[in-house]
Amino acid sequence: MESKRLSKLPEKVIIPLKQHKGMPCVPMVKKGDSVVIGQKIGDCKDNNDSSVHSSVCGEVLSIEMAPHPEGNKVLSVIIKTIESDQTVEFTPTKDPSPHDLIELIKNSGIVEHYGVPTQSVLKPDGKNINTVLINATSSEWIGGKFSTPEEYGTQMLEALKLLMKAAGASKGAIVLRSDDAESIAAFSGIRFEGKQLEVAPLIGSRKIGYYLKDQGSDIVVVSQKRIYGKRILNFFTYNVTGKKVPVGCTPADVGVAICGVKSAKALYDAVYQGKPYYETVISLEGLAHCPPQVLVRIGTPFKDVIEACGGYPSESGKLIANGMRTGVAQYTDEVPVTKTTTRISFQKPEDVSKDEAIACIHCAACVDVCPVELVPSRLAVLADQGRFDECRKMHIENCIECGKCAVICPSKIHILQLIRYAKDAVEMAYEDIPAKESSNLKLGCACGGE
Amino acid sequence: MADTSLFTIFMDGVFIKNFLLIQFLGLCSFVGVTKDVKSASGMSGAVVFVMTMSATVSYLLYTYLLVPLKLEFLSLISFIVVIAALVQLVEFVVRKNIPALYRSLGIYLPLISTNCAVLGAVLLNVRSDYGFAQSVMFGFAAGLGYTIVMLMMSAIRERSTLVSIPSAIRGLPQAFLLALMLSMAFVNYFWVIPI
Amino acid sequence: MTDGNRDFIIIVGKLVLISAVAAALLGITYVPTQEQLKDNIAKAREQKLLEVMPLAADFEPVYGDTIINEDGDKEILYYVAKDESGNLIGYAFFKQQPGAQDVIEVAGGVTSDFGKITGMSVLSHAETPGLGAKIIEPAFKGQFKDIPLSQLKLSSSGGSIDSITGATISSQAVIDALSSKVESIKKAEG
Amino acid sequence: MTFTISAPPHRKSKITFKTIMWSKVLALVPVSLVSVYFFGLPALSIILAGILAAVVTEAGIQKMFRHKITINDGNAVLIGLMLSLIMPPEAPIWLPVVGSFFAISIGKHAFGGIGSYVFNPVLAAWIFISSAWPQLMTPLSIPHVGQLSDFLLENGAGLLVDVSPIALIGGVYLIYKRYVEWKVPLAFFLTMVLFPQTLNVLFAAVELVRAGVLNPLMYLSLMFKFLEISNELSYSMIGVVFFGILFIATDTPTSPVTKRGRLIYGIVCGILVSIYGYFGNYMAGIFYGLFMANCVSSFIETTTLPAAFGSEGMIGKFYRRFMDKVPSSLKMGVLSND
Amino acid sequence: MDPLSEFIRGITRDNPTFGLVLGLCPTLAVTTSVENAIGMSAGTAFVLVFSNLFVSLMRKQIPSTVRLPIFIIIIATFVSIVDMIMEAYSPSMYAALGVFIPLIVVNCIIIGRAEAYANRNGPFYSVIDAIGISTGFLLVLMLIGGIREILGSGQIVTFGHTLITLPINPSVTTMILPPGAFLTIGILMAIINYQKEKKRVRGE
Amino acid sequence: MNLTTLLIQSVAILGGLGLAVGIMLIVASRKFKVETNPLIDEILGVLPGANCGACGYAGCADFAQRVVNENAPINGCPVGGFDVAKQIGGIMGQEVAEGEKEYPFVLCNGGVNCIDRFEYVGIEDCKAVMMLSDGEKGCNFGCMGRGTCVRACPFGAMSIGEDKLPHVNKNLCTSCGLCISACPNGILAFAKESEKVHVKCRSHDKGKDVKAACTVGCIACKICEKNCPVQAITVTDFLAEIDQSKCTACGICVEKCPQHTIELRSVP
Ligand SMILES: Cc1cc2nc3c(=O)[nH]c(=O)nc-3n(C[C@H](O)[C@H](O)[C@H](O)COP(=O)(O)O)c2cc1C
Ligand SMILES: Cc1cc2nc3c(=O)[nH]c(=O)nc-3n(C[C@H](O)[C@H](O)[C@H](O)COP(=O)(O)O)c2cc1C
Ligand SMILES: Cc1cc2nc3c(=O)[nH]c(=O)nc-3n(C[C@H](O)[C@H](O)[C@H](O)COP(=O)(O)O)c2cc1C
Ligand SMILES: Cc1cc2nc3c(=O)[nH]c(=O)nc-3n(C[C@H](O)[C@H](O)[C@H](O)CO)c2cc1C
Ligand code: SF4
Ligand code: SF4
Ligand code: SF4
Ligand code: SF4
Ligand code: FES
Repeated sequence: MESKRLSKLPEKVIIPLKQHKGMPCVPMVKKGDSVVIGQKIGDCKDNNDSSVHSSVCGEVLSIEMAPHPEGNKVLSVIIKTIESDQTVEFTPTKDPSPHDLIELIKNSGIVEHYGVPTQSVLKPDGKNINTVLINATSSEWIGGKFSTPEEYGTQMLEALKLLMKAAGASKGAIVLRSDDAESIAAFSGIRFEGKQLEVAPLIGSRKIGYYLKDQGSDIVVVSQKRIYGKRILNFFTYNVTGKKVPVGCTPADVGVAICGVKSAKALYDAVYQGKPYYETVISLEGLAHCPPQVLVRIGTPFKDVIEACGGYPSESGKLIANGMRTGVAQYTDEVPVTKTTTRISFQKPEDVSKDEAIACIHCAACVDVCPVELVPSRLAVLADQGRFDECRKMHIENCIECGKCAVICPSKIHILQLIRYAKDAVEMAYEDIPAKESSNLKLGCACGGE
Repeated sequence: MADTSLFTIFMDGVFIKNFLLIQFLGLCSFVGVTKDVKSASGMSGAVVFVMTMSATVSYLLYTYLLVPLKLEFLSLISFIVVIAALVQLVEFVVRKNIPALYRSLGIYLPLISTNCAVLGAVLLNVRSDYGFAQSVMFGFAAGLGYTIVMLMMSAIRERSTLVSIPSAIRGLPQAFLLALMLSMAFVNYFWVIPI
Repeated sequence: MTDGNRDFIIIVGKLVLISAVAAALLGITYVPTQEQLKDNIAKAREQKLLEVMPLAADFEPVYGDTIINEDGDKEILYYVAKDESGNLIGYAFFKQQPGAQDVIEVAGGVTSDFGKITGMSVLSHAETPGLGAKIIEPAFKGQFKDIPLSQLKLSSSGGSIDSITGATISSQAVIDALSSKVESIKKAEG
Repeated sequence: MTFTISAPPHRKSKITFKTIMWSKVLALVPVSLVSVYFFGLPALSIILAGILAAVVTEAGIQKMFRHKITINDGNAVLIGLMLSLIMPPEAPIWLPVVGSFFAISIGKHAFGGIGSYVFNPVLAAWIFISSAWPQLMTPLSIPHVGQLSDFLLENGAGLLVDVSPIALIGGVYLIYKRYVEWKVPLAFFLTMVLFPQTLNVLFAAVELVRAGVLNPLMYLSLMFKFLEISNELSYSMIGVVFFGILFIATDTPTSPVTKRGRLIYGIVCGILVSIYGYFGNYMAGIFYGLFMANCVSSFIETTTLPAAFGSEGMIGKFYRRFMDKVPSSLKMGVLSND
Repeated sequence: MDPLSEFIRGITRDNPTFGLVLGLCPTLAVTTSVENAIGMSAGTAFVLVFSNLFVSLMRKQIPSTVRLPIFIIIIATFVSIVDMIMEAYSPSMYAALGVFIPLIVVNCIIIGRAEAYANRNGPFYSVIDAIGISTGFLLVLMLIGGIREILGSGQIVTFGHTLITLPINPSVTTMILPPGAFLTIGILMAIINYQKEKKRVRGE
Repeated sequence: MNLTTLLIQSVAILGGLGLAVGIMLIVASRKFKVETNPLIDEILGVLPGANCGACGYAGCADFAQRVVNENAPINGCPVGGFDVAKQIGGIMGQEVAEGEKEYPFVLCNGGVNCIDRFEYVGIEDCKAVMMLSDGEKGCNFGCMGRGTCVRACPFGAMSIGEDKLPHVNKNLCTSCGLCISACPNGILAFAKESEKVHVKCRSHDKGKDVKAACTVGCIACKICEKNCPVQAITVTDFLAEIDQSKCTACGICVEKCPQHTIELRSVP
């Protein structure tokens, strides 16, 4: 389904110079400069960072710390917009080499939805990637700027090939959600490399390795249950490829790169149209008139998106960047849409959960729902008491931050928040180790990749 | 009761006359060393060993030395000396060879010699006129009963560090209230089982 | 001889010395108390016999065949109770019976015609305090005073003895002790 | 416009502790009504006294220690009601009052209140008062299910709950609605059924061995013994046992939280209750057995904490070793992932 | 250090049950009645006084390697004496206290005092300490015994005299059984903890 | 058997037992000798045993070991304070000088006087709020009043008062400093009893911003600086600071401060 562009141009856009995990970019403009669409305004030298581009034509108002949907303040370029479609020159690349692709990704500022710049996912320092996965299991990322299902299917396959080429990977897979009939239908119709594509379900111990052999091809399309969560990469890798990612390591350590639909599409556009990453599709929820998706320019404040969609349905409530499960609640609507924004959700006050947490009643509901076999109730208490090394002994790092435990808890304990608190503390201790050599926390990476 | 069957003695020692909950023997270590399962199991292991050993040794001492010489009145003093020596020996060995266990048991290993349970088992053996096999079995069973209760208790106390307990109750009062519950369970449950 | 070895000997010597003193002390205490103890036991038994058969003036033991100690004493089966004039008035006895916890040693008396129980008393027991231990209380003991042998049953089975609440087993044990011993005396006396 | 901020997830389930408590109370209403109908005023007064005493004690304690008063979460009401329902109808009115007081003060608050207690307050109170006043706590009769109609209305009812096992069906509904966890009651119930049946088979086998039967077919036919309803079963399937399975064993703070732990706990409950029931009676057995199981539940929990996700269990390891040895040409279907 | 405060200390701060938390077994086991409590404390007091005295007298002679065995021999001697005397002259008490009379030998209080006090102080103060601790022990035992007896059997009967009778009938049998001991001491300790904590927050 | 034989036999038996046990124990104690430094145990004996880690080592035993083996400072245990340091000094044969006792001091007056930017639902912990956004208070430097410090105190010395600010109970505080390092916003600092005048604000925001968020914050008006008779106050980077070595606790600044940001502590 084609998604609509936002009807009104925002008065000003706020383009954070850091829309990825890593160091912020160096601004390439200064106050008073005028910019055009697609102009690079923040540059990064490091392989692990990603440049940013202007999404509008206009004049730079200021470069200052501004609220960021992640919750903190980030150095941002604030641009007063002018109604104009002037862009920098977009030049498509013909038959790019892997090196060209990586450079292109870097220059186009393509970032994965989980914040890591795509080039460092595909070409991590000192590690080799042999499998590229496109995770299409989350509904926010599907649809987007495709006019027909066929276009979605073919463009994704093309993008996957580009990604594999860039990474030097031999295998690739697109992972769909098993109850997303629309996408499955989109892929099922396609002929690919002379064969009719079939979407294969991942069941039990049948991982993609089986289908790669079975179908005798390098690229497969598979489907599995939806996985929520902020830290799903390792879990996702295990579920899809059967490869276990040791604690403290990333999928790259087992040769897997995970990309999203958005970055795949962005790469496709960058190669075939020469466009950098300056607009993105987001979905909306809970507003007065919600279209399912809109195409917005990166940097558009939430306020403008919400106004364009009929405004707030109530006086107060909860504004959330990204979904109800994993999103970050915002205290101001002056935050911009960034490359990692997938959704804007709004909750009316009567829907906002404000239940007071009471003591855990050991109902074990959280244990039953946890997809990675943790005991969330115990982790929550240990985190609350500051017993972080015990949390570690109970494999707290495995938590994919899906939040199912906090959803189901009848005592309304903020389990996920506590777990993240403890994970944060454990990570801090990990960073501290060379300096302080704490004796009660012994952390380490089992993969030897450090 | 000299002809009581070994099975009866076993059940008696482990459950029906449980040292900790029903006979009140060995309570100091029960409230002291049950803060976590690891040290409780170490302590229990030590007690089972010492109890079985001292039941054996004291039986031999009593039957083959004191009784023939009609010196039964020396039994208490000689038992306690033998037990103390035995424990000391175990302590030396553990300290040298398993320092981790020694550290976690802390002061409790030497205190086994002054643990009522060990001497209690020996004295009850003498009072019940048990034979050799019966004495050894009773010593072992009593140790096992001790172990079971120690494990239950320590698991409960370990878990209860995860929940909120009123500050006045935390610590010893809680241990006693838990003991109240455990002893209500033991006293009432094993009553029916005919042995 | 090295210093270490001298220490060694001193330490062991002290230990031996203290043990010896302790042993001597104990021996000195043992002898008088032992006599008192024998006395006590004899007195306690006699008192119990009197308690269950207040009318008797003399109890004559009836010996069995089993020898119970090295001095060659024989097992006492029961006592023949005589009044001042030497007439047979009944039989008194001790009986051990498994109770709820441990063995209960019961004293009892029966008239010479085996018609009536003259009384009951408990020599030793290990019943639960508050439950079975109530068998030594007058309220329970009193129920056995001069009752027809036919009434020697719990009230729930048609007799006259009310069992102690929560301690039926102990109550029954006492009754069983009395009735079984009376049976065996009856047999022995022909 | 002020927004609310909290950590994700932002939408939570509607089931709260309060709803669980009140729905348990609701699920016990039918059996209370039947018992009032059957036993009349005494039953009603016992139930009311128990509930009232529990609520007053809870409020009193929370007031005394300046805690938030939580009587409307339904926990105190539930404890009072549950305790009253396991009294004999002949009990004097002060008995449920003392029981409720013990349950709330020692059983619940001394251990830290909701979620913190290790021993079910209702059980603890029942056991305390029945060892304090055994004569008052023993019902005039101990029920046994002779025919199907006994499930509907048990004429020889012992305790209040025994009047009608079928009226406890609300408990099953709670499990179905996921207000209550299913692993413990299911494992418990199955053990309660299988244990006497297994005994049936064992005893029959012993009989055969005694009789010196050598024919293996005779031994094989013992299988059918398993399907024959044993006497023991009709003694165990009484109201109070169902009450124990559906309402006491499912009291969450007293059971382990781990998945395996809950199954083991259910089985342990079943075995302990069956043993006591076999030697004594199931009416007291259910309470003593469950209380004993409470004692070991923490131990079960600490020993069944799950390993890291993705690590293989013993069986898995064995299976993999075995499959590694099998030449790949012999393997069917599942191919190696690499 | 003055004798009176040393004596009082044994009752309050170094109270064997609530302060030092030692010797719990007899504390719980024999407190089914006030009478037993008194008997047990008397036996313990005898042993404690003499063992403290002798350990203190001999403290300079005792080589530290075999300190514990020697203490134990000293203590065991006095315990055996008490055991024999009680058996001979007070058989009913002896029967009621059962195995706990010989077990005085391992009562942690006695060995604890020998180690912690008598081994470091002179004979006079050691005896005072022993008397103080014994009095503390007696008071606690009588308190627990009193609570358990009055609730458990409805009355307190000591050496044939009925001291108090409770109007409640029937009495709470559980209190005499093992659980009653744990309940009583648990609640007493909770109360003491609560008071202590209040005092601490208010600033000593 | 007469008394004499009885005595002889018992003395022989018990004496023999004593002999056997004595020899066995001494032999065993030599054979299984484990070398430990008795000083460590001795120091461990005088340490409070809270295992709070405030000394910077993994618990009291570790600290004791390091004092003996690695020359850790003998006054390293803040919980035990001077008394313990003196005792350790005695064991180690070192002298310690007594310092004045310090207590944590709350450098923020905000609490209920400071606006909230949003409504927070979640765990009661300042770090947790910080993780979600830069804190709920209008002032980025202010105390969030969610009690991370309270939870960090192993001695129960801290509490959050009606004013939504932490308070220290000096009877319970051991000056371990754990609360100070726990606070994510650096609101707490040690202050000596003798230091009486404090600026209860840490905001380096401009006066206008402070005023918008908080009614008691330092607006850098410099009135105190001008009025201080001994020039103990300087305003740098929009915040007044007091040089405690100069301050005479005259209290003039306290009176003059238009925002009532400066506090004069009464003598305890
Ligand atoms: C029989 C029955 C009685 C109830 N009584 C009360 C009550 O007295 N007070 C109460 O707050 N909720 C009571 N509830 C629970 C409410 O119906 C509802 O479940 C609960 O209040 C929902 O929680 P909320 O009010 O916090 O949204 C009762 C439920 C049932 C089934
Ligand atoms: C009484 C009862 C018994 C159940 N027994 C089982 C069972 O034995 N196995 C099972 O997989 N599900 C059983 N279920 C259903 C489970 O609740 C549910 O299917 C299972 O937890 C799957 O949950 P999931 O959605 O987390 O995968 C039972 C449900 C009830 C009400
Ligand atoms: C019968 C009895 C009652 C006691 N009651 C109290 C009491 O009410 N409050 C209290 O603080 N300590 C009580 N104690 C315990 C001692 O007094 C306690 O060890 C003493 O308060 C020492 O406290 P400290 O360590 O704070 O100095 C009691 C001890 C006994 C034996
Ligand atoms: C802890 C406990 C102790 C008991 N002690 C006795 C006892 O000493 N004597 C007795 O006859 N029954 C005793 N009973 C058994 C019980 O109270 C009662 O005897 C039976 O229920 C039948 O009357 C005891 C039961 C329990 C649970
Ligand atoms: S602990 Fe909670 S958030 Fe983490 S994976 Fe398990 S259910 Fe999800
Ligand atoms: S869901 Fe909540 S109440 Fe239930 S066990 Fe988990 S944390 Fe405890
Ligand atoms: S002082 Fe710091 S830790 Fe304490 S409440 Fe204030 S912000 Fe939180
Ligand atoms: S208030 Fe702070 S310094 Fe004082 S004891 Fe508590 S944590 Fe330590
Ligand atoms: S008194 Fe029994 S172990 Fe201490």
